[in-house]
Amino acid sequence: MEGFPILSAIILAPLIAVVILLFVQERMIALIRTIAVVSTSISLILSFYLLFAYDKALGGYQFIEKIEWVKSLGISYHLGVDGISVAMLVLTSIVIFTGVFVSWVGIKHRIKEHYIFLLLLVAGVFGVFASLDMLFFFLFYELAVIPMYPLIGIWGSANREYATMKLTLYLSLGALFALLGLLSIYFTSGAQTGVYTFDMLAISQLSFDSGYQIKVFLPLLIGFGVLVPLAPFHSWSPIGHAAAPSAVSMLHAGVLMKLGAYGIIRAMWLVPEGAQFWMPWVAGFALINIFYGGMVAMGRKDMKFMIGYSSSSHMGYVLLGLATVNYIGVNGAVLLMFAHGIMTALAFSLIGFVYDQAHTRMMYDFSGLAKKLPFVAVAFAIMAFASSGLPGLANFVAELMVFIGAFKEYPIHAIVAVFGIIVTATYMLRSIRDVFFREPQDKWDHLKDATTFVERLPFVILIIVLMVVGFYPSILVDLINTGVVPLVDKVNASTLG
Amino acid sequence: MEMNLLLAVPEFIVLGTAFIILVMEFFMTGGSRKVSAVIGIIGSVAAAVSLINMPVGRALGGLYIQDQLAIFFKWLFLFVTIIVLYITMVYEHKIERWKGEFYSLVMFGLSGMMFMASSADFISFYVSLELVAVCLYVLAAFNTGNRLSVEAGLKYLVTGALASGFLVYGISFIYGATGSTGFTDIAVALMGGDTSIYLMIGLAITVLGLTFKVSSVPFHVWSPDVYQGSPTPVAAFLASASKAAGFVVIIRIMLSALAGVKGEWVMLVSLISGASLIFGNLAAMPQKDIKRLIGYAGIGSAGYLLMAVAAASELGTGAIMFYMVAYSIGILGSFLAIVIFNNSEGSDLIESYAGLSRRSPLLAISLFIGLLSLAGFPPLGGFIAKFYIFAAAVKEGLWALAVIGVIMAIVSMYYFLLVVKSMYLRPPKNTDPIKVDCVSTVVLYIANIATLALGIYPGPLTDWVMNIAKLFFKSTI
Amino acid sequence: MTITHYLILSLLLFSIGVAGVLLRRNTIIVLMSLELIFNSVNISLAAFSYFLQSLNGTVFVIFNITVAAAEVAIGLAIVVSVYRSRKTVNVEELDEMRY
Amino acid sequence: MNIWALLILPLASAVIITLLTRKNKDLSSYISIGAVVACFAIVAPYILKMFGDPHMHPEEQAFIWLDIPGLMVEIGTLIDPLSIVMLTVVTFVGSLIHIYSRGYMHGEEGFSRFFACLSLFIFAMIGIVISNNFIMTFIFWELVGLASYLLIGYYYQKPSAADAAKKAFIVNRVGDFGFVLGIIVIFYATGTVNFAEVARHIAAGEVSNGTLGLASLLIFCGAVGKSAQFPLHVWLPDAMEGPTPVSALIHAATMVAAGVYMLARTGFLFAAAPAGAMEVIAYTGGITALMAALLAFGQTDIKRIIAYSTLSSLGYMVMAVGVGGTNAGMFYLMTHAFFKALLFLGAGSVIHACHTNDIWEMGKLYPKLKITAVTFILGSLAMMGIFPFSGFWSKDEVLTSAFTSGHTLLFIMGVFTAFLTAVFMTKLLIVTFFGEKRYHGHPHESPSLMTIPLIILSIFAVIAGVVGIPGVEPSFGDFMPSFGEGHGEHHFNYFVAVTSTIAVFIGIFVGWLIYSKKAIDNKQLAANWSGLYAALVNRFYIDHFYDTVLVKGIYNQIARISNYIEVYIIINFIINGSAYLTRQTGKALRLTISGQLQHYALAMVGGVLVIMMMYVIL
Amino acid sequence: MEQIFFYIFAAVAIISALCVVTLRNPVHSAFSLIICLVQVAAIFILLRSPFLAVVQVFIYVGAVMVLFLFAVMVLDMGKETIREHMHSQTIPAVGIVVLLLALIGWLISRGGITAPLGPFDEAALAKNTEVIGKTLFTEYIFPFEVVSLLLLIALIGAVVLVMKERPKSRLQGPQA
Repeated sequence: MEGFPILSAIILAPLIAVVILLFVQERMIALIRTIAVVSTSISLILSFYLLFAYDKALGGYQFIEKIEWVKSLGISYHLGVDGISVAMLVLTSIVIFTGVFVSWVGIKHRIKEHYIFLLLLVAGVFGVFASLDMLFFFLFYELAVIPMYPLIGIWGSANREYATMKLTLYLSLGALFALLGLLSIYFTSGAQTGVYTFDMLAISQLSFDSGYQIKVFLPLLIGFGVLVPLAPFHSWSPIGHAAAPSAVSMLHAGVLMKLGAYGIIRAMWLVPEGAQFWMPWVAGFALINIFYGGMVAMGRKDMKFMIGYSSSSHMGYVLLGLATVNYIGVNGAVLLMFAHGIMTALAFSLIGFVYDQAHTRMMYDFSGLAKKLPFVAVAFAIMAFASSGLPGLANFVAELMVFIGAFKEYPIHAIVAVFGIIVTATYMLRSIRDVFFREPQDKWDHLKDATTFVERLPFVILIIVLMVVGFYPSILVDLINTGVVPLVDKVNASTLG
Repeated sequence: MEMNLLLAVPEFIVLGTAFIILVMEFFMTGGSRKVSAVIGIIGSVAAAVSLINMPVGRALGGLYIQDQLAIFFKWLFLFVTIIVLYITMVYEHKIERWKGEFYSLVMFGLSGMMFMASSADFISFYVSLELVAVCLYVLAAFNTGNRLSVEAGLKYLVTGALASGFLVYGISFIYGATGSTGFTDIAVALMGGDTSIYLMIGLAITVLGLTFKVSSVPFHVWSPDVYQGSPTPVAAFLASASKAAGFVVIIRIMLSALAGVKGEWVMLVSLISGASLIFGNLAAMPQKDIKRLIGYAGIGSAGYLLMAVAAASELGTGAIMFYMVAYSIGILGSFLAIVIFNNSEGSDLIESYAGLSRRSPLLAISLFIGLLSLAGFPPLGGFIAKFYIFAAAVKEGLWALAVIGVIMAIVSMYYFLLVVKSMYLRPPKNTDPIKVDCVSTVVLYIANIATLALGIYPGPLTDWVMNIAKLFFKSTI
Repeated sequence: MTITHYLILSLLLFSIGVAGVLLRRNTIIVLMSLELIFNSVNISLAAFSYFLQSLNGTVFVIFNITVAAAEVAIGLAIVVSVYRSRKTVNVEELDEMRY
Repeated sequence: MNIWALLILPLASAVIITLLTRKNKDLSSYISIGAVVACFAIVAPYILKMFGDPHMHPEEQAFIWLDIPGLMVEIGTLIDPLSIVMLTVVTFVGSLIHIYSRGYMHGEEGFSRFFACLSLFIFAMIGIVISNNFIMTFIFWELVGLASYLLIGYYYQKPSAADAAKKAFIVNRVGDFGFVLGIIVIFYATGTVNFAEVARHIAAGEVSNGTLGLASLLIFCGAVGKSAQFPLHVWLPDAMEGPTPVSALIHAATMVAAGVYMLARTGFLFAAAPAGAMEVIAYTGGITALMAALLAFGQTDIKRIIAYSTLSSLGYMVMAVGVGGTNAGMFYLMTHAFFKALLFLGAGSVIHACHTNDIWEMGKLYPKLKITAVTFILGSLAMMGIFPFSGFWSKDEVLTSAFTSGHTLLFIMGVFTAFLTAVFMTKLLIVTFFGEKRYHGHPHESPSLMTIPLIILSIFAVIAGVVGIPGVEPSFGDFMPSFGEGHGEHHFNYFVAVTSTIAVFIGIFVGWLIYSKKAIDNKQLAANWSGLYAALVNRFYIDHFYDTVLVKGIYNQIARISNYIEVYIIINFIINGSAYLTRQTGKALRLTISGQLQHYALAMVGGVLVIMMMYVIL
Repeated sequence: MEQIFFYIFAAVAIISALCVVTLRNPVHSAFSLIICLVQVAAIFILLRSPFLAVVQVFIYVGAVMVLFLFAVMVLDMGKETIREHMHSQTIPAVGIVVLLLALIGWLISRGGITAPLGPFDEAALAKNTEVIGKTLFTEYIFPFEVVSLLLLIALIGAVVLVMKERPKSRLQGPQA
């Protein structure tokens, strides 16, 4: 596959599907679904190909593609991946592939439009992870955000109009703040070298004045922090999850939130000294995320809200890991991004599956569903245990690495973070007990378990991924590490003063 | 004194067309004047063609300047006018009488704008401005049977005249401070950068006077009412071409004539820009009428454009040009959709757009793309435009403005999304499809594709506008 | 006589004109006040022209007078059509569009 | 035979049952039983090898699981006598309990699920035992927790079972909180997590005393959770909601002992740790032992009584480790595994017969359930520590360690615990098997599938002490890794032996007096000591304290307050508030566009004035 | 001498301007405006621009004011029909105007001519009219043409806005 623009192909597969879908009649449901499945499976296969084709020994950015786009401004369509991005691409392709199947089951009206928006969204996400150009990075990001508006607004559940508006506005606000920071870097680097370019590879070679780096990191941090979501800018996220249809929640929590963390990683890469200066702050806020998010999750009765807040809690671990700026912590953070993406996708697909039948997500409305829905119960339990960091599932390794990494830099933070796993276990197990355990109720007799292939496939895929990574994390960590080491070295090499 | 009439051929073509339309009235019978519109369009196209490879230089005694900047904006005006004429054709049945004169006034207004773009002197600028203004006063009040139209016309006239008074008062002081009215002479006089009290007065009042044309604070007050009340094609004309005309003279005055005293006015323009951003966007939020909403949003847009002016750089100038193009396309597409919708439903209220996506996907998607482009969502043209403006602001270190701009961009997304919400998320009251005739369909498609293309592949246009900006700056210094 | 005298006179007339626009309810008088404004500007232009010993100002005045006349013509026409449609020229009653 | 098969077989069994043979109950159970028996078969040669060469060289195999700069984690096996002993216990007792379960669980709805979970448990438990590093230990440590959770929650439709499962997991998590931190501390102190490597670094004196103390206490936290030591003991009695074989295997013989095993495994750490840390461990064990023995009196549920006795025994083991008698602790662990599994299985057999857990609804079962009763009595005697049953030797060793190391108070506590144990075990025997008949229906002896394991276990309960009898070679102590001073030898202390034996006999006598002879009216006793009795029934209010003060009082309140902050302050006040404020500002601003032309003009002129003033001032 | 004239003209102009703004009857206002405009013409003469003065009188007094009076008559506003002739925002309006006046006045009083002087001194201004006439058709041909267009449009606009029906064109057939 030498010379084949594999990254572009990953991004374009869903886009081409969108174009094809535009010309397909709305009533040809089977065809529409097939197109969606085919396009996402192309992306899936290609991203898995990347996973194995990426030369770990070589490291750095590979599969680079570059086309001049706006010459006068130094913007180019510049793609390339390092270990971190490959992991994220794989995550995205898995989540969207399963998401297509979840929508297959869950979405009953305006199917064509739904898939169009869904595929647009995912093309944007792929683009973000593959971009090496700051402007394209941003453009793809927004491309991922816009479809959220109709996706939640049309196919969402309660309170969807409020939620989708809030979400869109927040995400855009964050993005624009980040854009200001990126622009500033663009001009500063241009002034320094005389060549104005948005090329991150080129910019990462430069070193800026440390005072400037400190200043410019802040808008980037806030901008991407909103997406993470960094407390106290997190409130868009749980309600967004809650209102969104399953597949969208999956993508939202599984992938979109990772964009923020990924953005922060990129910011660390561009302005290492700024990162070094602000990282203690990030760690502090991460702690708030972890503890506060966990506590709020514990007080929630609505399952989606619970998972939503738990996501913000978990993203706190990611941030804490990044804030450590050591190999172990950052590796852990990136792996956790992956693991949490899969786990939370599983969570939302399951909750959506139950909600679509029961029309409630309140834990107190349920009991004893394990009898009626054994498959769902098992899957949910796996999700819950993954979330609470049980070994054998991907999250454990990642969280452990974050703890180890964090303990070195911020021991107190690490202690609180470790305490967080108790909190997580509490609400996760409580939800299992409330929903799946205890006496079955007659009123839920009509619920059906996931029995067909299409219904089960997404759950099975996600669980398998969780387990495979959990059992043998090196499959990803070796890859991620190739991206993490240069990053950490770069940040640590810079000395403030 | 060279006359060099060749340079002004496009204007003559436009004026000629206007006169032809006027004269044709003597021979026309019946209600419809679509022929006049078509003639206007043909004339505009001819003028646009005549601009190709137009030599640059001064003409008509030296107060007329033809340069790349002028040519660019003239093309923009011509393009806008063509669409406005088309919108007027769709709208025509709402005009009770004097339809031919309507078209000819549009053409006259167009010629005025082209003159504005080519003005090299305060006198010619002022006179051209008034030419445009008078045409627009008449056009705004054109539907004398309609109470709102007349009210809009009167409000526009009184505020416009007041603003002109301020403007010309300010110009008199600039004249007093520099002893000349030609932009080049003023620039030469101010090269040293030293300022006098008269210049200060003149500068401040002139800048404020100029804000009327672009509807920014403090002379923004007319725009919501006029957008709402005047005939829709006129509102479209006001929102796009008239605003662009305002900015071309602002570019000429601020960035060439007054470039020497940049330090004096950057703060002033920043203030105006910030205030416009805040006022326009916040006040747009509670609006119920879509034309009014766009009127308020236009105030916000003026704020963005002024931000680029405040940046006072090549990049900022290029940004203004790009923004005007993207913005005009968005506005025109939206207004065409609004007119078609109004023809069918008789309402401009946002809530009446409920479920439009089910009734006419094309109208809905056109409004969706048009409005979101105005809001600055990527990958639409409006985003690249805003991006340029932020870039210009950040480059010059206008951080406070940039942050206000970002926050207000979010606010603008909010209110435009309210329209989108109504169209896409709300159920329709009735499900009858809204018919869109085939020419309109084509026009809407063109607008949508253009907006998308500007967002996805802005390269050629940016290269072009940056080149113009570069040339412009080179010529002024 | 210094230029300041003329400028102050011009400013006074300008202010009176503005006040008229702000205060009078009769649209026709509002238009008259606008004429006052243009006239005051003419004074200042002419004064500058005189004291600067340049002719541009004088020319400007000529154009300005013409422009003002044209505006008044249109203004009065609009006032007439306003009167026709509403039977009033009271500015305060023209507030069907607001907020 | 490859050692990895020990892990692979049970895991494969769990996976196969879950995915393939769930529908076929018999096949599922055979697979599961086959796996565990095969494991035992793998272990058996090692046992022989160990007896042949007590000081055998540890076998270590490993492959890299995770390797990033600065952190290398292996999945590895460490086979030395210590792990062989534990493997023996796990696979042997496990095999018996698997077989027993096939009878006991007969006809249950989730039969296959049960066996899948059992296999999962065996997998995890073996993982802990053969692990060669801290992180792998922790991994399997958590996995046994998972298996325990699943098995306690086996009857998930019962709210009490659901709650108990959750409680067990979370309480364990509290202990793990310390465990994880401990591992991290050790990792940073030594740069590795491999046991041997860590031991080497510690032996080289590279780790400061303070760090060692901290690390050992943190690691101990893990053991406190898993081995249900005070104050985290609360989950174990509730865990009896699970099926009885589970209680026998997990919550008596193996998993709860894993804490002790882990302490033994990381003995190098504790041996090097400052004395204060060891004191904490020892007293924790002592207090647990004594407290649990007391609490057993408050219970009427046969399984809970045994559960408290388990707690007490675990306390013993931990105490032994704490006073430096690691081998004593391990010895006790081994014997305990036999007799406690026996007791639980016996109890299961009784429950199987009577369909109740309440001992006051049994009585005079001896004639009906002869095999069960006899084996149960043997187990009880072992448990009480009557000469020459296995329990005697092991308990004696524990007490000797305490006594000889100078922990007189702990010794007294231990003896008193032995006395109490004797009393309630006597009570249990009398009330269950003798006295008047209180049962309903027609209890009959369990099928041979259940009784044979009982018999085999009872044999071991009786004779397992033989390896620990002083003078017998190879002695149990030889198997144990030795750290620091004086180990490997059994000091038989006649004073200790006599004291404890006397205490036990007094205990039996007292029990007999109260429950059989009725010389002392137990009701009267309860009335006279109503405060104490209430405290016993309510488990010293510890659960109550956790539930109302910690969980409802603090934990839930924090959650409530956080939610309050989230909903009212952040969302409603700050977020929606600012949105509202923006909207209202917009509404206010648009009021300036009043429709009044002259307001417009005024606004224009006012704007000019304001901006000019600002301009002039600036 | 000149000063006295200036003050007289200025005083009359200001008073008449005030009358325009304050008088109740539109006809009175219109006449006051005429007085004011004549004063301005006089000021032009003081500024040595007789041409401007003439234009002022011709266009303003002769044309514009007639237009005003005509409108007043057409709309039958011989007497003020609006009871409250002043707008309700009197106080803020006057306040703002006075402040603006003070601000700009203060600035003007501090300023002075700094720009280089042109060639048209007193002597040259004697031929003012001639020079203006020439430049209007040479240098200022562009604005001049535009202004002519402007007047044309004003004409069309006035017709369009005021005339109710299009007059039957002579060129059109009898039955339209």
